[in-house]
Amino acid sequence: MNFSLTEEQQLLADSLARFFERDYTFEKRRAIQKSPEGFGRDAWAQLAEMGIVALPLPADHGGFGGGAADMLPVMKALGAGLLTEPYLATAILGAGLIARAGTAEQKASVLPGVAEGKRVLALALRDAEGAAVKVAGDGKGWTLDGKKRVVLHGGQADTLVVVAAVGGGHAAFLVDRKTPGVTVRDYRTIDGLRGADVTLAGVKVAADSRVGGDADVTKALRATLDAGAAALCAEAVGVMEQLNTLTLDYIKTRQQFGQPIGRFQVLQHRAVDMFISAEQSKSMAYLAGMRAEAGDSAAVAGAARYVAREGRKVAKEAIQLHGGMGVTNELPAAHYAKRATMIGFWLDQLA
Amino acid sequence: MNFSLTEEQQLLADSLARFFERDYTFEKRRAIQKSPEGFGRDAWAQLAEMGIVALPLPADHGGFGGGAADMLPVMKALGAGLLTEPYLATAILGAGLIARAGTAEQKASVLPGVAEGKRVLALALRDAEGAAVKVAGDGKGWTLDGKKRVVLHGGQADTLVVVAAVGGGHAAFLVDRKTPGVTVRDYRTIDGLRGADVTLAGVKVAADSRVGGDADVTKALRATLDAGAAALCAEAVGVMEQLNTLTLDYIKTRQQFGQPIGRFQVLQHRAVDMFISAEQSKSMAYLAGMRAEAGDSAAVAGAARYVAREGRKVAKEAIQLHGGMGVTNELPAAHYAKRATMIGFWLDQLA
Amino acid sequence: MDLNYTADELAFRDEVRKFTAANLPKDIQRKVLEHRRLEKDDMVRWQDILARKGWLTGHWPKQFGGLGWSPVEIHVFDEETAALGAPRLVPFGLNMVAPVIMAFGSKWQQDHYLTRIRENKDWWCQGYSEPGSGSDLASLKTRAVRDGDHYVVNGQKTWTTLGQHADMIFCLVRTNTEVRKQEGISFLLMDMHAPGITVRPIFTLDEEHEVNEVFFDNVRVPAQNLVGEEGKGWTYAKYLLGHERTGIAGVGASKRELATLKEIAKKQQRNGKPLSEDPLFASRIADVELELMALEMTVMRVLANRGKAPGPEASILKIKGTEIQQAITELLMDAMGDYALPFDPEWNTLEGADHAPGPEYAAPMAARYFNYRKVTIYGGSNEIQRNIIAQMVLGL
Amino acid sequence: MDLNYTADELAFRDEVRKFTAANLPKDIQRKVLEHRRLEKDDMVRWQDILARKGWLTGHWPKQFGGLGWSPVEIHVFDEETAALGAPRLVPFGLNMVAPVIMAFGSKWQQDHYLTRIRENKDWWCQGYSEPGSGSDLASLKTRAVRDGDHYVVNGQKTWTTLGQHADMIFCLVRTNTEVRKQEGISFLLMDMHAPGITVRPIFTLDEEHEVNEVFFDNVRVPAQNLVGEEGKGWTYAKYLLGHERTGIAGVGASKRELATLKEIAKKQQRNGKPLSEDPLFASRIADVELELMALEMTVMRVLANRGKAPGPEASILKIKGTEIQQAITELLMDAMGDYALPFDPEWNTLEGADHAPGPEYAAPMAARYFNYRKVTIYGGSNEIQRNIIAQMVLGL
Repeated sequence: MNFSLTEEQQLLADSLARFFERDYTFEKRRAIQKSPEGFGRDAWAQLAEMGIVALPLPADHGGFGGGAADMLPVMKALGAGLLTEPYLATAILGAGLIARAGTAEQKASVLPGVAEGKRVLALALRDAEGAAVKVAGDGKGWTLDGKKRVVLHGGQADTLVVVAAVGGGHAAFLVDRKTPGVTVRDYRTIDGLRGADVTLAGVKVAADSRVGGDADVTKALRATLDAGAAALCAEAVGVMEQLNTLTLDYIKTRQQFGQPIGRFQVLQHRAVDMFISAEQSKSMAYLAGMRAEAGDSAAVAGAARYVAREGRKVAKEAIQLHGGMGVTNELPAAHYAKRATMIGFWLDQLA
Repeated sequence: MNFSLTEEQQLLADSLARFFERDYTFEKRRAIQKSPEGFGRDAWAQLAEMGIVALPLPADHGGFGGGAADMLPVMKALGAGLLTEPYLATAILGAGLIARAGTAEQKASVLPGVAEGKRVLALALRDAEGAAVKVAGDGKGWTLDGKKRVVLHGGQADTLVVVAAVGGGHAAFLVDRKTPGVTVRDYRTIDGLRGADVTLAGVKVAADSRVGGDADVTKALRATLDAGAAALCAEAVGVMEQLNTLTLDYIKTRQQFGQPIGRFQVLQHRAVDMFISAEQSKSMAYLAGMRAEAGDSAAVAGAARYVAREGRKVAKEAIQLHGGMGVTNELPAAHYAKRATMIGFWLDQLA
Repeated sequence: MDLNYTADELAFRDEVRKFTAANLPKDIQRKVLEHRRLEKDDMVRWQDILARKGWLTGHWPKQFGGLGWSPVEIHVFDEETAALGAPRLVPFGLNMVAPVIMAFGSKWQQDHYLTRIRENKDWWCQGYSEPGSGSDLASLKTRAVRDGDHYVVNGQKTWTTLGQHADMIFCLVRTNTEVRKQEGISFLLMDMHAPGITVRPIFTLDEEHEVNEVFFDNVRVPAQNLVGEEGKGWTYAKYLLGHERTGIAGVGASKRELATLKEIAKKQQRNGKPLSEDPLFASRIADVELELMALEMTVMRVLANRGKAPGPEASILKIKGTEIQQAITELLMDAMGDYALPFDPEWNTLEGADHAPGPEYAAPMAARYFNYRKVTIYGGSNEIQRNIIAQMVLGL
Repeated sequence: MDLNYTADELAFRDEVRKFTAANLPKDIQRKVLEHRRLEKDDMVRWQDILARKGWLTGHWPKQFGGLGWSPVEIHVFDEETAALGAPRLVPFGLNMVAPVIMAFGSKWQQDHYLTRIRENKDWWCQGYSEPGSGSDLASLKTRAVRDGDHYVVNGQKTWTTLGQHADMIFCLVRTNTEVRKQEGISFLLMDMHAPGITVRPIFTLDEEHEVNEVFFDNVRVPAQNLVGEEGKGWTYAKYLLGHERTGIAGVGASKRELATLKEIAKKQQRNGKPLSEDPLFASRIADVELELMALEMTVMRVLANRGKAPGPEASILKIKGTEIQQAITELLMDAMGDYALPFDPEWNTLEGADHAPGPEYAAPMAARYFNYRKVTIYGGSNEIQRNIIAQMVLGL
């Protein structure tokens, strides 16, 4: 076992740190979130330029074939930088399923564009209550009807990867967001990202848009979701660590009763428990990465549950230790806290 | 609403406090526990003398007809005094069922002796796994076969009140402990009381020993158990309050780093949470008493679950705050902690 | 010892229920039950209705125009109206400044301000906290300097709840810098419309405007608006603290929210079954319900002791009450599943609610969870409450 | 970054498993797995077996007769033997005094004592805590006064684990009362059979004899038994602290206990079904299991950093490891239902076990729960561990 970063991993982590410090400040992020699209196109281009978007993609389709050990430091950095762009949706989930289950043609036609930052994907996964996506095929193409709920970055995607239960297994379809019959109800999520409800009404797509042809994609989907959950665990750790740093800064600085409040033993022990939560969650993120690659979905689900719970706990304590300042929307800490609190709902979709 | 004690209730509480201070010291209790019988006969006589044993019994059979409001302060005092004698088993459970469901003859023959402290009862309630008590009747009498587990004070009782499931309902039988076929495996319990596994092998009892004749005693049994659970909740509160007092004394006295450890804020807040646990449990004990009388078994069960959990929590913290001293068997605190920890298992039998 | 309500108390409870059911405007009730934003007008309308009935100040002593309700009656009124979905009464005039004016105010202050509060004419807010003075309130710096028959006030207050609506503010100000910090503080009543006062919004985690910063730039306050004696402000503030706590447990509102939660848990699906049948979720609900049952009885016990001054034991009500409130907001959020995520403040009105994705009750839940993080911080953080119990009750 | 064991590490793990399965005496294993009392002879027998194999001191550097295991190998050995039901090695000689003697002891001490420890000849115990010095260890009062080529020791130690079996004790003693309290402490090796030493048992909550008070009445200790320099005892003790922590997480034993718990939960009935199918109980087990999975990885991360000195981060291992141990004892107790109640220390042997009521595994559980309350207290209470992290890691 060896937990040190390789030289390449370290370089990437450093350049990401620089990116967030220089080009993706808290103000920049707020501006992006207030924009109608909620998507920083130039930030996305930079991430592609740095090779971050290509990292998990297969090497023979414009990617770098990065595994769990490579993704861990990257996702942690994206968490620490509170990135709002559709990285998980595009590079890990959408591209992940295509890379695992797509035909050679599909990979060749979709993945290089993704790697270059030119095509954004979203995985339309969960059916809305009572509106499971129905698939009809006539040999020449497919017709999709139904509704997907809370699709991560569904409104920012060029191509939706629409999952449907089919004959005891699963199929997935590449659907251009602008296809007639596709209605995307795009909205903010309270943790600063975007989600969408996607309605498909008689949506017609070509025969070759079914991912992997007629094969059942269930296994590839499970592997993709596990990789996504592991990545999100690592991102959560980045969020938690940053939240702890901000909280420590605050309690070391904030004066009450003639001393920094961090001198009060009760707050010290609570800060210690926040630190332990982050450390144990980091261990769980390592574990999730390993186990996702080994195909142990149950362990990934357990890790996800753990990290989600600890993340929420850290967020609660961070707010409480910030006192009044903790409930204002002005401080970065508040935004980290919202992300750490809500990340469990996204993990639930995956794990 | 009015939470003040009446003059009679106050007098009784005061005399109980005096009893524990003078006649039932920690050393006395340990001596009783080490004795083969594990039963302080003279202490029992004193309690009977004071009218404590008679308190919950019906007024027309030598008792005082005390209700929940009367029992609360008494049980709290018995908890604070860590009484090991079979009060709950005799006065609340055994006598309670007879008072509620017994025939006039049964009440007249059993209860006055109980009130005077001359007859000790135990309620043999839970069947051992795979050994439910079977009842056979031939008009002239009853034959009982089966095994009862962890009967509170079963080994100290003169008369066992044996419960059995009968035809969709319940029957109960008065069984002299010395009846042929009755084997009582008496043992200590870790919280300083006594329990017993009771085996009944072809035990023959008279026709009139069935409590209440042929009537189903299910409802009376439920009411009795609810009253017992409520009483035990109050006892638990007495234990918790005493544990808190001892812990506060300790942390105010114990010096480390040049000051009493009670000056450390972390210990202060934990002592506060112990205090809150006891206060909330006290409220729950009041509630359990009210609801038991109103026949709301679900509420009593909820209260019991709550008090059991808080009792264990307080015990844990009391031990931890006592540091090394907390894990020795020498201090009274240790014995209160064991009682507070285990009381939930007894409550489980009842609620 | 009698553990039940008296017949009179039961009759009063029925009267409150009946009146509230008949007179609480349906749109306001719906906003409360559905967790939508309450506008100033909503709060004023309900308080006007109560004022006309005399119940706005039912808890005041008769000598000040109240009905002299007993502690149990006050509790019953608070809890029953809350349970039916009435907005919480804005406490700053009714329950905070009023008791201080009653006890320490001048005859003029009593006649003028108490009457206006009773008739729901003035909206009051509280000027205690400052940016540098939160838990350590006594370190406050807002300065009031006597100038003839006025005080000239300079400084800043913060966390001023609903200050954007306020006509009046009661402030702790420093009138003397030469003495021990607690002894240099005075209690001043100020007109929020006076020149030199600026109110600036603070947006909370849920992007709502509920609290404010209030700036004072040479604000002239007539000396007749000083309550009691100069330098005694700290004493009055502590007196007020003891009076603030009756409703702080929020049992009625928590009961209402718990009922809402149970209804929603029946409607929400989890793994193909109603969420209410999920044993882990059901057990989390049951745990909160038990805490609330215990707390309600604890409140009754505190009330029953109200002959004596309300003791520091009452800090339990703050701690447990707010922990329960937060636990319920958390369960409500969790019950939403991924529909807890979509968020837009626009959806926080009765009209906007229709535009939200997911079930109609979903949109406010996460925002509410974040909003309610405040309850363990404000009104003396729960850490401060534990310090109080440690020192005043446990003698540590 | 490589998140998996190397092939060599995997091979070593298999070797440890095989050897333990073949050589751990069955009666000892049964006692551990069934939670019965371990006698001195049980512990000595197992340690003799390991000593013959060289594994008792596999973790020692080669220069002192060890095998120079890597941190990962040490971890693998500890965890795999524990998982199979081997008794925990008595650490006082092997892991506590030995590193101090290696680093600071004289050549004579190294030759004499290290050899005897390696060959399992001496049973050591620890003389740190005193009645007045627990968390505040530096305030210790046991006095050692130089008298020619001896020290004369007077005072008292307490919480001396298994001191009743011990041949030797390493003690912190005060040799100078004139200097700062930390600077007046020396580190002394003492023969437990020397005149003037009295050992008095302390019975714990479970009525077991595991810890002791040790009294020193003019005990004469040869000066050659002073480790290093006079007055440097505190430094050596802190050095030792850093060496004590590898196994403190107890992951292997906790895994074993968790497996036992799961087996028992399948056998125990609750409401007519196996307890393992009770969703609330299953969820409590799952929570502990997740904590343990995370902790195991945290241990690996700490080990991987072992090039550097073991940091105060290792306090996490103590805190989480002991919390998990306690959580498992609690679940085991709860799994018993009312059969957790019957108690008799007589049942705590393989023979006595047959006399207990209830299922054969039930009798020790409550006693064990109470016994394990110690783990968050000893070895630097978890409160002290949190203080260490706050100060040394978080800079608070």
